[in-house]
Order: sequence, then C-alpha cells, then structure tokens
Amino acid sequence: MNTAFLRSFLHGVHPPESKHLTAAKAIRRLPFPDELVLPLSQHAGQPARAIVKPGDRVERGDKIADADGWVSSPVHASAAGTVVDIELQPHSSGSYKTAIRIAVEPHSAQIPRPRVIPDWHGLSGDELIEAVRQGGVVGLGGAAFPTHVKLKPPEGRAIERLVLNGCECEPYLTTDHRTMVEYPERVHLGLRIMMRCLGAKRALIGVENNKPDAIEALRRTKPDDLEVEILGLTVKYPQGAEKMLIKALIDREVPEGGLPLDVGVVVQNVASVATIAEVFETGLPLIERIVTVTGPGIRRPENLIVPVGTRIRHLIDACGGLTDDAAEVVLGGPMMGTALGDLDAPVMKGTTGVVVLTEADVRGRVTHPCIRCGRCLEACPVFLNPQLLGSLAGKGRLDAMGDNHLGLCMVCGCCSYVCPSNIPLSQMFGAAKTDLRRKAQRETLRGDAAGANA
Amino acid sequence: MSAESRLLVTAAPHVGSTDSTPRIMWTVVATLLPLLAAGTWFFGPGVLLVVAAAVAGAVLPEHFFGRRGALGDGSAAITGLLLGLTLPPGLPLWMAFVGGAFGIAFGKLVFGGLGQNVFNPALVGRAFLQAAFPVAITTWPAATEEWMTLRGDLFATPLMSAAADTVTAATPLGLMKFEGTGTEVLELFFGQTGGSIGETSALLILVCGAYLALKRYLDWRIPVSVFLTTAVFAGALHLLNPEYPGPLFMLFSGGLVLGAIFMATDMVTSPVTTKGAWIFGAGIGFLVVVIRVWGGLAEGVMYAILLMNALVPFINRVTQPRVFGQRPKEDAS
Amino acid sequence: MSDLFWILLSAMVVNNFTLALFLGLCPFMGVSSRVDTALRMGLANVFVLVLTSLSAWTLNTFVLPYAPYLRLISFIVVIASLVQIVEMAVKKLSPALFRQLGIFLPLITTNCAILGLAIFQTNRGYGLFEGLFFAVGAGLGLTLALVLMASIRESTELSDVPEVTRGTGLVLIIAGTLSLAFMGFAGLLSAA
Amino acid sequence: MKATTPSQDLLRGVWRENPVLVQMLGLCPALAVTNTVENSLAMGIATFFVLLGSSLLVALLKRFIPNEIRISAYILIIATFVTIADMGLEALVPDVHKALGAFIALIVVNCMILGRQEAFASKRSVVRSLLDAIGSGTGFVIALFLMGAFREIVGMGSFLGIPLFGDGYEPWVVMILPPGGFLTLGTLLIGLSWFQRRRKEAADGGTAKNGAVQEGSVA
Amino acid sequence: MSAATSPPNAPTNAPENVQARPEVSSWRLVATLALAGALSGLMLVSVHQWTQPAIQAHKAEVLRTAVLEVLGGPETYETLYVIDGALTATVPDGTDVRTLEAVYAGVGPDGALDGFAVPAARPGFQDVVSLIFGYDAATGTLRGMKVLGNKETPGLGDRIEKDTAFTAQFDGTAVPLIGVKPGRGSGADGEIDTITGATISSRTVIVAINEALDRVRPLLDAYVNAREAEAAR
Repeated sequence: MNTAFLRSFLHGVHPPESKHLTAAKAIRRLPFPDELVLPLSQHAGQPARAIVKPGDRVERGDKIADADGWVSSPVHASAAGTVVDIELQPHSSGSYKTAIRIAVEPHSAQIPRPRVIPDWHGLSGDELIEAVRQGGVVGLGGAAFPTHVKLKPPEGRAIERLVLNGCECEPYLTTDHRTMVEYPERVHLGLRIMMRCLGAKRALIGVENNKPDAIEALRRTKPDDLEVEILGLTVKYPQGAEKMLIKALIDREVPEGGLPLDVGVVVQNVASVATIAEVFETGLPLIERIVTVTGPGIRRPENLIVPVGTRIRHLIDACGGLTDDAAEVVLGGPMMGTALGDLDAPVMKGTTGVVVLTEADVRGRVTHPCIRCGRCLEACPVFLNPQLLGSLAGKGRLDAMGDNHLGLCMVCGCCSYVCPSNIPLSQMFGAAKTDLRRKAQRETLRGDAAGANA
Repeated sequence: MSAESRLLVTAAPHVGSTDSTPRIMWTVVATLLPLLAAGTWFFGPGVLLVVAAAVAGAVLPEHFFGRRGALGDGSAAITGLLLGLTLPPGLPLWMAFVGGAFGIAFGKLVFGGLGQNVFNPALVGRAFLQAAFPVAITTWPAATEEWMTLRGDLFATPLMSAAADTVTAATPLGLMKFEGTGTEVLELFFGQTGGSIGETSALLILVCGAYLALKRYLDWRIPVSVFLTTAVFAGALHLLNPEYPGPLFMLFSGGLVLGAIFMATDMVTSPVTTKGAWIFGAGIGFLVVVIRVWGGLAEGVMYAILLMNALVPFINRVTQPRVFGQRPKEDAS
Repeated sequence: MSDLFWILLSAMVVNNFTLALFLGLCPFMGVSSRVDTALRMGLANVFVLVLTSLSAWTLNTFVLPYAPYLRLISFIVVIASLVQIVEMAVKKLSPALFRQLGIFLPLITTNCAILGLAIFQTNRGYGLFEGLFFAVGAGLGLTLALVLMASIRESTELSDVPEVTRGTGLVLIIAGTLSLAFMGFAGLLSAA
Repeated sequence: MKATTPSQDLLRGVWRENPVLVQMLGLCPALAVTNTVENSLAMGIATFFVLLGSSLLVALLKRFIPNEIRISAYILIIATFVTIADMGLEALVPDVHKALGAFIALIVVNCMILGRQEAFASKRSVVRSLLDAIGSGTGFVIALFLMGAFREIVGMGSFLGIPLFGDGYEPWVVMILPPGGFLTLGTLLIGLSWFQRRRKEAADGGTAKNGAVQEGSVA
Repeated sequence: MSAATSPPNAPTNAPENVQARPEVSSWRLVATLALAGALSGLMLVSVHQWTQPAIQAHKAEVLRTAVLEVLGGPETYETLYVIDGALTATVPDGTDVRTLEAVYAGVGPDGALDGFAVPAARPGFQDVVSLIFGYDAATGTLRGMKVLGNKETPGLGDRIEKDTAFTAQFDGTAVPLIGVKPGRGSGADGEIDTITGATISSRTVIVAINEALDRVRPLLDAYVNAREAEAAR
C-alpha cells in the first residue's frame, strides 16, 4: 500500500493549510533589535547555567551560558552588547523564567570574534558530536530537543537510516519550506555530517506534497555520492511527528513506549540539519533562526531570519503590526503552539513561527456534551480512544487513563480539532500526562525513601 | 495596540473544524423533513399533527428538566421527529405526545441529557407506546377517498381510547406474517404501501441517508452492515425454504431502512469504534430477521436496535482500537 | 426437541428470569457494576441452577409425593447443602476455578432465582431434561441480563447522571427499558 | 446497636427505614406481584404474617438456638411459616393464590425477613420484636400497596377491580407488564430522592442548585 | 435473596453475642436443628391436614366447572387416563395419576357418553397457553373451548380467554380448525375468526386444539367403539 502517491500514515486530520501567505516569500533578515532576552531554558532538558554577569561585554557568538548535564545545551549571545541583567523575563511558556538580558551595541558591526572553523572532514564522530553540542544546536522543529543527544545512540544500537523531517505539517508555518528551497545544499551537507556521526548508510527526506518546489530543490542539489532519497508525502497532520513520519516513510511502527531507534531510525528536522551545516561552514553556533510571522491577524506576513532572543513584539512590528481583529498570538503552529499572553517574550531556538489568528479562526469556546460520534477515534494518529479518555478525565480517573495508553498521546490536538462538541480533549490529556508524570515521580521518590530506610 | 489588550490565551489546538454538534443535529432534522413531506403526501395532512404532537412531547420535558438551553442543540427535535415518523398515521395525538415525553424523560433525561443516554430515546418512546397501547399502535387506517380527510381518530380525548370503527389496512409485513401474502418490491421501494408515517418510501430515505453519510453526519458502516446482514441471512433462509420472505422484501418492508439509516446511526447510542459499528449493524440485521421470521411480532427493527443499544457499552469495550506500536506490523505479517 | 429448545429460549429471552420474572434481582442490582464480576456471577449461577434443577427433580420424583408440605423446606435445605458440598469439592479439585466462581457460590444459594427455578419447575411439571434445559436457559438469561446491565452501568459511571436519578432509581429505569426491549422476543418459536 | 424506644421500633420500619423504598430489600416480590392492588395486598399481608410469626418464634426461642446454627434455624422457621401461608392462601383465596403463584414460596428468600430476625428479633424482647415486625411489615405493605395502586390505576384504569374512568379509558397495558414494575419502582425512587433533596435544600436555605439542572458538561 | 446480605445496621457477629455464648457441642447443634425440624414438620402436617380438603375441593370444582362448561350439558363426567395408548378409567396400583395424561368423558343422564373434554397446551405469545375443549366424537365437531391459564398481553392476547365472541366460535365447529382474519373467511366449516392484533395468541389456541385432537382422536374413537361394543354385548 506504500505507493508513492499515497505515502502517509493512518488517521490524522486535514486542517486548512494556510501556507500561501508566506510560502513564496523569500527569507528576509531583520535588523538587530535594541535588546535581546536569552532564556536559560530554551531547550528540552536541564536549563543552561549562566557564565556571565551583569556588566560583562559580549561579542556575537560568545557562549554566555553552559550546558548543565548531557541533556542540556549551551546558550550563545546572538549579538554584541552588554549584559544588563540576569533576571526573570516573560517566556513563551506563559510564565516568567530566568533569562540573560543584553543591551545590543547600537554601532557594532556585529562581526564575531575570529575563530578557527573546524574542518569536518578530518573529525571523528565523537568530535563532530562535541562540536554540534558546543554549537548549542537543538531541534528547530519546535520541541527543541538537544541534537547531540540524538546523534549518540546507546552502545550497540545500529542506526540503519537517518530520516529528515521536511513535512512542516502545521498549518501556516513555512520556515522549513523556505529553508529547503533556499538552502538545499546546506540540508545535504548537514545530512552528510550527521550520517557520519551516526554511522548510518542511508537517509530519507520526507516532504509533504504541498511543497513541490522544496522537493525539486532538494532533488536538484542532491550529491551523487550521498545515498539519500527524497520522498513526497500525502499532506496530512501530524505527519511531522516522528512516529507518523517513520510510519509514512518506511511503514514501521515505533513500539509503544519506545524510540525511533528501536526501529533503527533517527529523525531530525531539516532546519536543524541546515544549522549543523552552518556550524561547520561558518563556525558560528546557533544564534539566529528563521521564523514565519504570519496569520490573518498580521498585516504583512513574512519569513524572517532573526537573532535568537528578539522580542516577539519586535517581529510583529516589523511585519506591519496586528490587525484590528487579531485575537490570539500563537508561538509555533496553531495545532500545537502555545498562545502568547505577553508579546515581550523572546524568540527562542525552538520558535518556528508567530501565527496571529483572528476571532473567526480560533476554535469555538462553547462546549456541548460528548455525543460519542467517534470522530476523535478516527482522527487519533496513535489509535487511542480519546472519547473514553475524555470521559475518564472528566471523572478524574488518572490511573484508568494511564491503563488506556494515555502515555502514547502526543497532544497533537487532532481529537480537539475534529470534536464537534468542542471538548478540549487534547488539552485535558496534556494536563493529565503532566499529573501522571508528577505522580510517578512522587512514587519513585517515596520508593527511594523507603529503600533508603530499609 | 488595542488588539493586544484583548488577546486570548488558550491551550492548543487553537483552530478547530467547522462542524458543531448543533449543526449536525439540525442537519439531521432538515433531512427528516422530506420524509415527513412524503408521509403527508401518502397519508394526508393528519400526519403533520401526529408528528407535531410527538415533537411537542419530546421538546417540553427537555425544555423544563434538561440542561439550560438544551433545545438549541436540536437533539430533542430529532427524537420527536423520528418518533413521529415511526407512528401509524391515525394514532390519537395524546398518545404521540405521551410517547415523545416518555422517550425524552426515561430514555434521556434520567441519564443526564444529550450524550449520556444508552438507548435511543425515540425508540424508547416507541417501545413504550407499543407495550402500553398495543392495539392503537398497530392500527393502520385505510386510505380515504379525500386526501384532506383525517385518518383514524386523531382527536381522541386524552387518556381515552380511539373510536373503534376505523377501517384498517394491513402493512406488507403484517400481510406476510399473518396471511402469507407478499407485496411487490417496487411498491415497497417507492412507498405505495401502508405502514408508519415515515417508513414507506425506501428510496427517499436512502437518498436522505446518502446525503448525511456524504457529510459524515452518520456512520455509513452501520446501515451497510445492517443491510448486508439482513440480505444475506434472509437470502439464506429463503434459499433453504422459499416460504420465508426473500431478501429484497426483507430490506424494503417495514421500518428497516428508516431504522438502519436514522435510528441505528444515532451517534450517542451506537459504538464509537469502526469495528464496533460493523458488529452493531450485523447484530441489528440478525435480530431483525430472527424476530420477523420466528417471533410473534411482524416488525422487529425497533427491538433489534434497542437490544443492540444495550450491547453498545459492551461492544465498545471489546473493540478498543489497537494502539500505535502495540503490535508492530512486521510481527503480524 | 423443539419443546426443549423453546423451554430454553423462553427462560433465556422471552420470559427472561430477571427482566420478566424478577428473579435474581439481588445480584442484578448488587453485582452488576463490573462486567467481569457480572460474567463470573452469571456463570456461577448457571452452574448452581443446573444443580438445583437436578436436586429438585430428584426430590420431586422420589421424596415429595409422600410429603408435599415439606417441599419448600426440603428444597432450601437440599440445595444449600449440595452447593456447600460442591463448593468444597471445587475448592479442593480446582483452586483456579474456585477463585473464579467460588466466592459467588455461598451468595447464590439462597438467591430467589434458585428457589424460583425449583418451584417453577415443579409447578410446570417439568421432567428431567426439560428441567435441565430450563435451568440452562434461566442461567444464561440471568448472565445475559447481568452482563448487559454491568456494561451499561460501567458506561453510565462515566456520564453526568443527575444526582436525583443516580443510583438504584436509574438502574431500575435501565432494567425497565431492557425489559421493554426484551418484549421484542415475545412469541418466539410459538404457534403459527 | 443503638438503644431505641418502643415507638421508634414500631415506626422506623414504616417509613424512615422502609424495607423496599429505602433499604431495597424484598424487591423481587415488590416488582413481580404488584400489578394489581389485590395481589399487592395479598402478598403484603402474607409477608406480614410470615414476618410476624417468625419474629415471634425467633424472639421466644432465641435462648435455645445456638449461635452457630442460628441462620439455618431462622430459615427453617421462616420456611415453615411461608408454607403455612402458602397453604392457607390456597385454601382461603384460591384465585389470588393462583395469581401470585411461585412468589408466595419465594417469601422465604425475602431478605427483609431474615434481616429482621438477624438484626432485631434475635436480640430483643418478644414485645419489642413484635413491634419491629409490625413496623417493617406495615412498611412493606405500604410500599407494595403504592406500587400496586399506581400500576393498577394506570394499567387497568381500576382500583381493586372497580373501574375508575368509565369504559372509554385506554389502559396503559405496559404498567401491568414486567417493564411497568421496573419503571414504577424506578420512578418512585427517583421521586423520593427528588423530594428528599428538595427538603434538604429547603433546610439548607435553598443555596444548593436544583439537581435536575445540570451545568454544561465536558465529555 | 441472600442470607449474606443482611442490612448494614445488622452486624452478623455482634460482639456481645459471641462473648455471651460459650462454645456449644456439635451434638447439641444437631439435636436443636432436629428438634426444630420435627416441630416445624408437626406444624406443617397439621396445617396441611386442615387446609388440604379445601384445596382439593377447590381444584376439583375448577376442573368440574371447566369440563361441564366446554361440554355444555352433561351432569357428570368421568376421568380417563391414557395408559399404553388406550383410554382407561382404572389405574393400576402404585401409579401416580398426576403423571398421566387425562381426558374427561361426559356422561349423560342415561349413562351414555356425551362428548369428551380434552386438555391442551402450547407456547403462545408470552408463555404456555393451557386450555380445555369439548369434542363430540360422534359428529366430529367441537363443543366449546375454555382457556385455563395464559400470560398473554392483557387487553389483547388475553381476549382468547375473555372475549366471548372469540370463544363462542368453537361451539359446534368442525375440525380441523382454520384461523382466518375477521371478515376474510370463505364461510367454510371449521373457520375461526382470529382476534385482530392478537393473531399469534388466537392461532395458539387453534393449533393447540388441532394438535391435541390429532393425538387423541384415535384413542377417543377406539374408546367409543369399545364402549359401544360393550354396551351391545
């Protein structure tokens, strides 16, 4: 059944793509803002540890916070300037988090310190991984998982294939799309470096069929010696989820509770791969990224390349500001992104886009009782029964939810999207997953304490 | 920055599909209206009164005892309409009202209203009427000369019996069951036969159902499964003993088409899983044939659906989907 | 043969022991909140009903013609003792089966379905095989009603049932609706 | 067990701890034979008789019955009285006996009766036990009468066989059939629960919400 | 209902109970139970003795009324049992008459046979319908029919017992019976108008009578012949 035209996963939903706003717009570089806010926690895992103090002068590309542990990532100054303070600042999560605030030198040429660019040809796998780690590279698809961790699978686990995620299945967003169209060579170079790290012989790039120009660009620039295949995929959300992408490309299911490497695969986002190429081309760490500022609530939608740490307000202003009927500002795509309450929050490494929705676009807020229509079951990409889980959540039966495989839920939002009664299923599942995790932690702690006593 | 001051902060997903529960319900109401029109065409304007009484019976308790604003979701209107369409054209109006009220009160409100009920409220009302007034509910008044003449004794005083002198006609199923006479399948298909208000023209019901199925407002698997099972089972019996009615007669007589398309597919009282939908439909088809062929009643659709409604929680339980990654494909193949 | 089949079907669906004759209501109301328990309870009932039918037949044939006034007392005593003995035997021979069904056995012995079966069987003058078919039909009918009720109750547990109707009232209404639905089986396999 | 006064013993079972409506005991006869007032009353009185007789005997003999076999002894006593009631009814009112059928014998397994022996008669004086039996028995009769009256009036349009509404009345046959039993008792219980909530709310100053109106729910 | 589900306010092992009573030896337990059993047996036997005549008399009266009603005339009747494929009034010693199938022969004032009353039963709409009908072997016609027990739908199916328009049809009708819809009959003998809306119940009566007659007619004829032969001799 895995024909080239119908290549996809089962279930899922088809929200309006809405990518036409920016799909054809070339990436534009934004002037440096007056001030940068660099949160210590921009990635999944432990927050970084600040290594500068207020008053310190930093150049563009200097490390200002170091990784605190293996699953963590350093933070670099994305512009030259002076550290004003290390304090709580608005964060995209909705709360305030510790961030390094830098006043940007207004007259600086923003040229980084002279540095030796490592020649990747001569480096071993481990040296490459260390370089990626020092570059502060994290997944740019949204989750911001430190890339070096993924590049170092546990001993004895062979990686047959590297899969590049060029789906960008979230509506509105076009950053990966533009990256592939404008920098296809970088994608291939990053891919080559990664395959060396992992020892993978083959690679696959999955791109949804609504980006024919990206597929064309990648195919045109494909080096002859690189064993990589660029595959078009039927458009469907959430194809960009690792498990869905693997299912669509190689028709394998990652076991419940397992990782892609259990089926011999590592998945990386195309933008992260392009960034790795940049690290080895320019020697600069991850200090800027491409952000799509779009949506019906923005006056002039654009794809911007911006320094990490730029406040969202600055981006919105650069795109002509909000329209009068703007109702909700979302960081990331509308399906999984977080709504922003404070426009002073900064762009972070994982910020893929700023989508401004109007009243007419947002999900209705009147809920009705569940009518057991079963649409959520037909939408759930991991074949859960959201109807049952939702009822259980309504009764607060966390353990029963766990028994019904809540752990598999990716909070992709498909069930909430299709629900005619507007029940916030996905939202409840996200909360329940957090509760379950906390509960498990408490129990582990209690178990440890009991063990210590004995 | 006036826009900024009233920004929403909600949890993802921030967009949703345009379908809503009231919209689904009111669309179903709209597709039931052609059936009502056809019923009026076949049986005269009296059927409008019968259906109106059933709708009033369903809507009033929902309004007074249901959730605030529950009428707006349209589900009570569907219950009333569906019940009305399954009644004989000449039923006293007070009985139609009682059926609607009982269906909503005992079939839905005691469970907590929309979405919580186990049995299809319209059928609960219908089954109650069948058990309470077995004579009136099986009295099919014969056609009168004038289209405008009201059939039966619609205006019987509440709590009192209908006048007994109605001239009655038999339904195709009754003729088959009690007199062994068949009816032309084409007549059944286009609706030139006696029976309940809304169940005579299979063709019209199929068209309305197809529209809802296309809009995905009903699960096509359920009626298809009902039809297949009925046809196969009835066909097999017919082959073994030609005295049993043939599959086409089984399919197009009585309330099978109406029941399979509009009642079995009630989302609240049918399984949520797709596998469950197939089982549910097959169960209905099987029970319909069993009751019609070996039972004491001419028609079994209502009971078949109610019985399968009772099984739905169990079906849901045993047809939980296999979750992603639970049993990898390569193991299975 | 068709008479035997009718007896079985009648006790199972047409005149379902619980939904039409109101026998076995205690487990129906009490043990019907979980499907697994209900199923095991039902099967234990089938077992005890068959035993009951056998003992009632034996008593009716060999003992009671001489002392009809002792019927009720002897039914109770004999059935209770027999179930007790079987319980001990099962416990000894198959601990696994005992764990599944055993805990229900003492609960069942003085259940009205059991005594009801014995009395109905006597009143209708059923012979040995008729009695056995009657017992199996009654037991299956009971199991069917129990499992249906249990699965419905499991699902209503997740719905927003108004406080006023929550509890036995709702269970009775569900039972009433089930009973209405079972009326569809009326006349099954009868004349004509 | 809490100390109670004789009047409490008598009245408790009638309403506040009504065996059928509150304690849900003896549902089987309450549903099976209450399709007419006559049957309900006959069943109620027969049960009353058995309860009274066995309570008397248990209270009288309680000193002689060893604890280990008390249940068996109680059942024996109850069964004796049931058989007497069975034969008595058959001799005196054969038509009613025929209508009640096996359900007279099933009084034996009415847990209300065994419950009263276990809870009361085996521990209290003869007079107190009799008062308790009269109370519970009356409560049982009342519950059965309510059911029977409702079912007969609606289901047949008559009361004790006397037509109430004239010839034209359309009987709601379902009420005297099995579903009617379940539905009547269910409605009765829901009505009682509604009534109690109303009273409780009135006592609480009417702050609580009306239970019939459910807030818009989630899932 | 189960002994184990005693009401919650009744602790089965109230502590004062346990402490108040010392361990009892098993022979005492057995003796107590035996005594109780004997006492209850005694009570039952006396009540039995007292009620039995009334019960038996009533049963006989019911049967007599029914037989006389369906035969419509004779003053008495005698009970005949089916033993080894023949009818006989005398039963061998030691046979339980309740296990035997019986028919009742009407006896006229002159001692001559005056029809037979035959019981029949068959599953109806809800449960078994039992009835008795009168049959005149000489003319091959029915004399009447009375439903003895039914659980058919009140007001509908139970009209087979209560609707005299239905029951009256059986008097003087030739057998086998044929059920027809009211007003649709051809006027042939043996046609019985079924009850509208209660076709199954009415047919149950018709089929039960036909079946029972198929079974016992040879026996009845043989009995009549034997009796005539005896009378001739």
